[in-house]
Amino acid sequence: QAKYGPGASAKEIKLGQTMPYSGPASAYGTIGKVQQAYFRKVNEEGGVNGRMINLLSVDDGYSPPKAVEQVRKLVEQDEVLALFQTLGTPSNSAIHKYVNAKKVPHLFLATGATKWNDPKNYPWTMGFNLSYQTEGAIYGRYLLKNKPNAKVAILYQNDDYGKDVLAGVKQVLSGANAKMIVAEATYEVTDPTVDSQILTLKASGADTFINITTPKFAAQAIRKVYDSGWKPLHLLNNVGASVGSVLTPAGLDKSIDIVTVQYYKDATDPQWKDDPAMLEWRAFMARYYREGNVEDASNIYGYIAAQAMVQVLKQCGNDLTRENVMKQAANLKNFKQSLLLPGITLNTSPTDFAPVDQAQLSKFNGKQWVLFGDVIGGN
Amino acid sequence: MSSPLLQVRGLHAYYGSTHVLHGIDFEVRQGGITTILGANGAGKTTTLRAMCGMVRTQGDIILGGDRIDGKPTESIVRMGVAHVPDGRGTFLNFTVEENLRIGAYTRKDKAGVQADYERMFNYFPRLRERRRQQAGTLSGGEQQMLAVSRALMLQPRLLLLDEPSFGLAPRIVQELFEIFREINQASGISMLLVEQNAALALRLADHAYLLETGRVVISGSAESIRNDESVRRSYLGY
Amino acid sequence: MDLLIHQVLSGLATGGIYASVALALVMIYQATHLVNFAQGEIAMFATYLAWTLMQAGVPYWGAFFITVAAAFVGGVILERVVIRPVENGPILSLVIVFIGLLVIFNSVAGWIYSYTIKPFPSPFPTQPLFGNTYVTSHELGSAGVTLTVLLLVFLFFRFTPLGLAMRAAAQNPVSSRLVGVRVGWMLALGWGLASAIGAVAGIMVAPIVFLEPNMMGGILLYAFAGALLGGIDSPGGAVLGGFVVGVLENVVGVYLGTELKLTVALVIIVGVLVVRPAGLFGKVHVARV
Amino acid sequence: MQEPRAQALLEVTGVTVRFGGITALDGVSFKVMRGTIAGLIGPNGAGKTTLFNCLSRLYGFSEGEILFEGKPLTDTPPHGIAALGIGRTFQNLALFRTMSVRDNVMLGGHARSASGFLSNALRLPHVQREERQLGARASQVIDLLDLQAVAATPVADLPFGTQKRVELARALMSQPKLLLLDEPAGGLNHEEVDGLRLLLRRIQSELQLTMLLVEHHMNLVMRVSDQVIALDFGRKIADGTPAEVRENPDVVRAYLGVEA
Amino acid sequence: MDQPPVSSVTPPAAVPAKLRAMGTRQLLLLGMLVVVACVLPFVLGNYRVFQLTLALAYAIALLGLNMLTGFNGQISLGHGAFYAIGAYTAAILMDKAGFPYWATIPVSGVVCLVAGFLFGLPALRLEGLYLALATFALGVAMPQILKHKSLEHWTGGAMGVVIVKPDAPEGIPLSQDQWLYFFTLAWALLLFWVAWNLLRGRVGRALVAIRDQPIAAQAMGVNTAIYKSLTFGVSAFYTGVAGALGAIAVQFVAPDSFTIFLSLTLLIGVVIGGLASISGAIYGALFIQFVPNIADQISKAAPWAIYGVFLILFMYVMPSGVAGMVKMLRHRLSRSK
Ligand SMILES: Nc1ncnc2c1ncn2[C@@H]1O[C@H](COP(=O)(O)OP(=O)(O)OP(=O)(O)O)[C@@H](O)[C@H]1O
Ligand SMILES: Nc1ncnc2c1ncn2[C@@H]1O[C@H](COP(=O)(O)OP(=O)(O)OP(=O)(O)O)[C@@H](O)[C@H]1O
Ligand SMILES: [Mg+2]
Ligand SMILES: [Mg+2]
Repeated sequence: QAKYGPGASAKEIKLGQTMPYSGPASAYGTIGKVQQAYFRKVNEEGGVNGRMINLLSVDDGYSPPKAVEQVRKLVEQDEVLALFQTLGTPSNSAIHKYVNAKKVPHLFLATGATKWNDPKNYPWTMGFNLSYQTEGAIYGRYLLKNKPNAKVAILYQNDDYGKDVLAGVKQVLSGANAKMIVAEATYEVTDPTVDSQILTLKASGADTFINITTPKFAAQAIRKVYDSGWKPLHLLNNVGASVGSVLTPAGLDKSIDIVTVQYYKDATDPQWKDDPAMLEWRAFMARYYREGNVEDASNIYGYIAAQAMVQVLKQCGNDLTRENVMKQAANLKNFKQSLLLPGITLNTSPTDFAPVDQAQLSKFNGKQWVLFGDVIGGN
Repeated sequence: MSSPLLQVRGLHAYYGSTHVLHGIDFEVRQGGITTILGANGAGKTTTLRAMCGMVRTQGDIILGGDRIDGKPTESIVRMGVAHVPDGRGTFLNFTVEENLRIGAYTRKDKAGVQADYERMFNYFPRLRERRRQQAGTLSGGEQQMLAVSRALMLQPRLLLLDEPSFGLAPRIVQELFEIFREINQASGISMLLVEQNAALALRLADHAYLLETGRVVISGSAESIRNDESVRRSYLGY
Repeated sequence: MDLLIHQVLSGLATGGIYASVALALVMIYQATHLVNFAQGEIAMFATYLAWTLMQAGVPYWGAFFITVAAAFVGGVILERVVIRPVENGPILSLVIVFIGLLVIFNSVAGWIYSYTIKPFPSPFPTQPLFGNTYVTSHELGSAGVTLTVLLLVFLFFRFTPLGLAMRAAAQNPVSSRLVGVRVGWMLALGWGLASAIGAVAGIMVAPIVFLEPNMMGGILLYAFAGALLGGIDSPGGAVLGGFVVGVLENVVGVYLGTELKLTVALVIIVGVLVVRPAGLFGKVHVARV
Repeated sequence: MQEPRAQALLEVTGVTVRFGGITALDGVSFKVMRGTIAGLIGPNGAGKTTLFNCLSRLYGFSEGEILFEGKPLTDTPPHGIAALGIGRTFQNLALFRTMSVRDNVMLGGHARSASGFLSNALRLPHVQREERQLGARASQVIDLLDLQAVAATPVADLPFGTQKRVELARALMSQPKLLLLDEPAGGLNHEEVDGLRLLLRRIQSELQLTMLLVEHHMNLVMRVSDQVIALDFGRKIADGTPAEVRENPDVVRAYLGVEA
Repeated sequence: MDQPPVSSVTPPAAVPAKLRAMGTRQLLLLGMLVVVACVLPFVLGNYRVFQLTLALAYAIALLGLNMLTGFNGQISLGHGAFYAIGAYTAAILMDKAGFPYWATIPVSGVVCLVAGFLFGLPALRLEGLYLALATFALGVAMPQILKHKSLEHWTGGAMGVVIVKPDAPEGIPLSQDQWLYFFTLAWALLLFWVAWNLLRGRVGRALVAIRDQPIAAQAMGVNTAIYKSLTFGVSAFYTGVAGALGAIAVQFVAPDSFTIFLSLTLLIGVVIGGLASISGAIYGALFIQFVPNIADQISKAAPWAIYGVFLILFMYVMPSGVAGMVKMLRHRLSRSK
């Protein structure tokens, strides 16, 4: 006997999300588009347990008030079964309380803040990304282990994301080790370049550089570090580690020996060129999302998240109530997605609302990322 | 008798939906000077504006055989019509010199322009003193001199003068009308003159029209108008 | 001290970016007495055109000149088609149209070209000049290009009747028509020239900041500030203003921290303007009664 | 008790104004007696409007002093001049172009009313009273200047001559003691100038106004003024009765021309 | 020329019909509008009511901006900053100082009044584009200031502040959304009434006079400096109240809610609604509240492009805004009768 909550029926499962299709963060809009494309594919192939997925993806312009409005529309008027991958820390913060009060599954948020993993207080909200803090902490531990006398300079984006990664680093480099950080600089997304910041950091005498920036600024920073003759140990955050859209523009030769943390495959990294999962993804892109850019890592990220969502719905079987969706979401057991790096799986439990909490370090060799060390993290 | 340079028949003019001129006829002889008299608000300025396409009109306006009604202002100007507008139309942020240079914008003869330049300064020595001054800081009368000079720099066939004596000292007014007479005689420039100093205007002009609320009520030679009883009372004061 | 020199030089390099866009703003200001907020996005779009041409195999300078010419024509068409219907409307209506254009160009560029950054080639050698690490040869070269354009703009406004007519049309359209200036075409010409200058700016900026739809977003504010700081009716002042803003921003960043460097730089600029309301080199136009 | 010597309402002593190299006013001194009309004449650019602008405190002056009712003007900010009792019109029209004639005139009463932001926002009873009084007075002034027909028209749509009258109305609305008129007869025909002359006289006697009148219309100046002052190149060249000034050879040469 | 005698003494009691008072027809229309506004929340879903609440808050902000830009001629490209200050003041007072929501509104307004007035003082020296730059800079800088570490304790930095939505007072059977709607409506009515008072009398004339011809305004006794900076203050007051109301409705404030796009959006609202028009604020608010959603529905690929096209088309059809259009139509209608 099938059970249906709001937004679910024998034919259809309605999901909702807000995306910045307009406004300053419209670069991320592609995540929503690739997910719509993926669900189209799933539907063409028969849907999930015979039901079509209908993703209502609406624009919030990266503005929290608009997100509140749109989410209320999705919940109250469209009556979606669950929210999926609403994007951005500010937007999700704005609806956090509301969706929990309304008991709407608020799944796989497209943001890396740590606070989404709080099942006790917010049992209806579950993040997705490797949390920014976790990533920062990995860099911190890496330094403690490999370069305990490092003099660290940090560049970070002056927003929740940058501050979160920074917090992760500082969480490890605390106490006596806090002295290791000798310089910090911020930039705004509207800054034309970060050249000036790099010069300041270089002048601090640091021998290690933690680069917490988004693609454009990552590329600028890599180039400027090299051009200014600074030769630090360069730790680059995952957001800016795409071979195709960051390292290539910056100059591959200028990127040698950069270290990053990864958890899914980089479509522009030549080592995955013939990887079957990557070939499958490319075929999908060519068929369902032609206008999408295959160099854009967001299109891989969104694809993985969509697959996770489908997995949850599959697990729900015929019990498509909000309670069950939440229950199944909190019951991912070693879900393997082939675009994740080898050895990395998605895991959740009623006390663990962080699907991705594993990652691996890798170093750039001038051509491709070379994974090294073990898979880190996991509970 | 030579054919008219400017011939206007059944001219109506409108501001938005306000009907201001109600079918007026008049002409300016080739090389002649015609003056339009009328009370405050009669439509004199509007008539001049109509001549160069600055207001919406109906009716025929013929300049030297070509219809110019409905043409854009700049095209009419390029056919040799210069206008000293009411309010002077000074380019306030330009210097005096730049104002004169822009006045000669349509002319190609560099030497002639240079000569005219000097001529203007001879007409109005005051402007020479102020040649590099921002025109917006000139006194009212100085700006009026500049407006007349700017129009003359165009070397027009027809000069439209909207109260050219406005704000000028009596001595300058006399000189100005001398200049008009001289220009008219020397280069045969025709003029359509609106002037509150009717005595002066009628002395300069050969023909005159009296406008009342957008209609021509009296017309004739300047001579005959000067002797008209009602004109005398209202405009000449004797 | 070494840091300061580095920062000043790096500030001059970014200042060069602001200067080139500021110059385009001055151009459009001279022609319309307005600041076109879409100017940056037009430049960005033109740069994508150059990129497309180069992808199609057109050599650098070919793509450069085709783009500049196309930007000119595009600017003229934009004015005649999009702006003309509101030309005589209230100024703020025009500003809204500019904002409309801004979001259209930005959004369409993202749609066509996606948001991932693209490297853009420089016509200047990749080796740093004289082996220094202070400024790249591209930064020097593009500053040279900006100064060349400045010279041309200066000569245009100073010595050609067309330049005079353009300023006249912006200042007093009614009187301009009365001296035979074709006001509509002057505006269109102004848009054309501003777009062309914008295209040059975009092509010079893209190698530094990378090509992407939002590349001009932040720059526009600084360019606007630079143009006003120098005096919006003075091409030379605007270029200088651009450089000053670049240096100021860097120096503030070093001494007061990066978090508020934009804010502090803007406060200083506005402060200067409060003292000199027409900018450093702008002509003070006296309004009298 | 009346003082033996009639008191000067306005006393200008040695006022000098320079703009860069130009000396627009050069040590100008004169007095205007209460209740009289003084004409101020002089060639274009002689400094007449500049003098008005000094009286309105729009221009500062480098030397000299201006006393109004015996007190120096420099103590008063530009926006305080109207309240002191100096009203003016502008040579080149300075009307509020989008506002109706009536609103322009009402604004003329700004200095004679006092309600502020807060009381206006709440439209307290005294604000309503004040508005009513202003409105009534505006109606009178509009009637006086024959502007009833266009009272609701935006001034930008009016012919020049009418706009000049609106300026006069606006100035009268401030109930000035001293009225500065900068070429009020501009754009008026003979008959209209005559009307203006009678009007000025009437205003002057009924409102006990003192006027300083800049005008190039000699007929008007000479007939309406009690005193005429002539400037040339910023300097005073004559000061006396109309008859005296008219005969002054300097005035004739610099200003009137041969056949004045 | 025989005119009635001029007299400067008090006028006769008989005053010509009050030109500026509302006609009965207009009063009726207004009454109907208020009735409709009161009925709406009972026929619409909570989500729609919430949207209307936001629109009302915007209308208040637009009215404030219109006073400054439309009536007084001072262009502001940065009014989002005052909206932000209002919103944050309310949020912080509720979150940190335990203020009841209703008490935060006037405080937010007053804080903005002071901020606006203080900003308006140096801005006096700036005109046209220069003022535009200064205000633009304010709008750009505000998010950065809000997330600066020295204020983080109060503002919550980049994470913002979450606030609790108020319930209807005991005994009033309204949902939270309905209650907040009426609360906002009450403020809107009050502030529209105040604006109408302000703009039709002595102060309003002075504002417009300053815009049209500042020198003459001064010569007529208007203290332009005080008027301009006070207008800045009052305008910021309105916008701040709107920000506070908006924040309570959204239950959240963060720097990203108040980017420069908010400022531009407010300007768009003012111009689309109609410059120098009180009713324009309502049209403009409806536009900025609802049109972006329409654009989003038309195209996910480039909703901004659609929005941009809307903006341009609106300006073609109504160069003087919706209010200007309405006025023209009314004029036509009354003429053709
Ligand atoms: N821009 C305008 N909009 C509407 N009506 C106007 C406009 N300009 C003038 N009018 C009207 O047209 C009529 C004629 O005005 P016009 O300026 O031609 O008069 P005029 O004879 O030149 O008067 P004056 O001697 O005062 O200059 C007047 O009734 C005036 O109200
Ligand atoms: N702001 C200024 N900057 C430079 N020069 C000025 C300024 N204001 C006035 N002048 C000059 O001062 C002189 C006096 O001007 P003013 O306006 O007082 O003359 P006026 O006597 O009123 O003349 P008119 O009868 O022509 O109106 C003029 O030559 C003018 O060019
Ligand atoms: Mg006229
Ligand atoms: Mg004068």
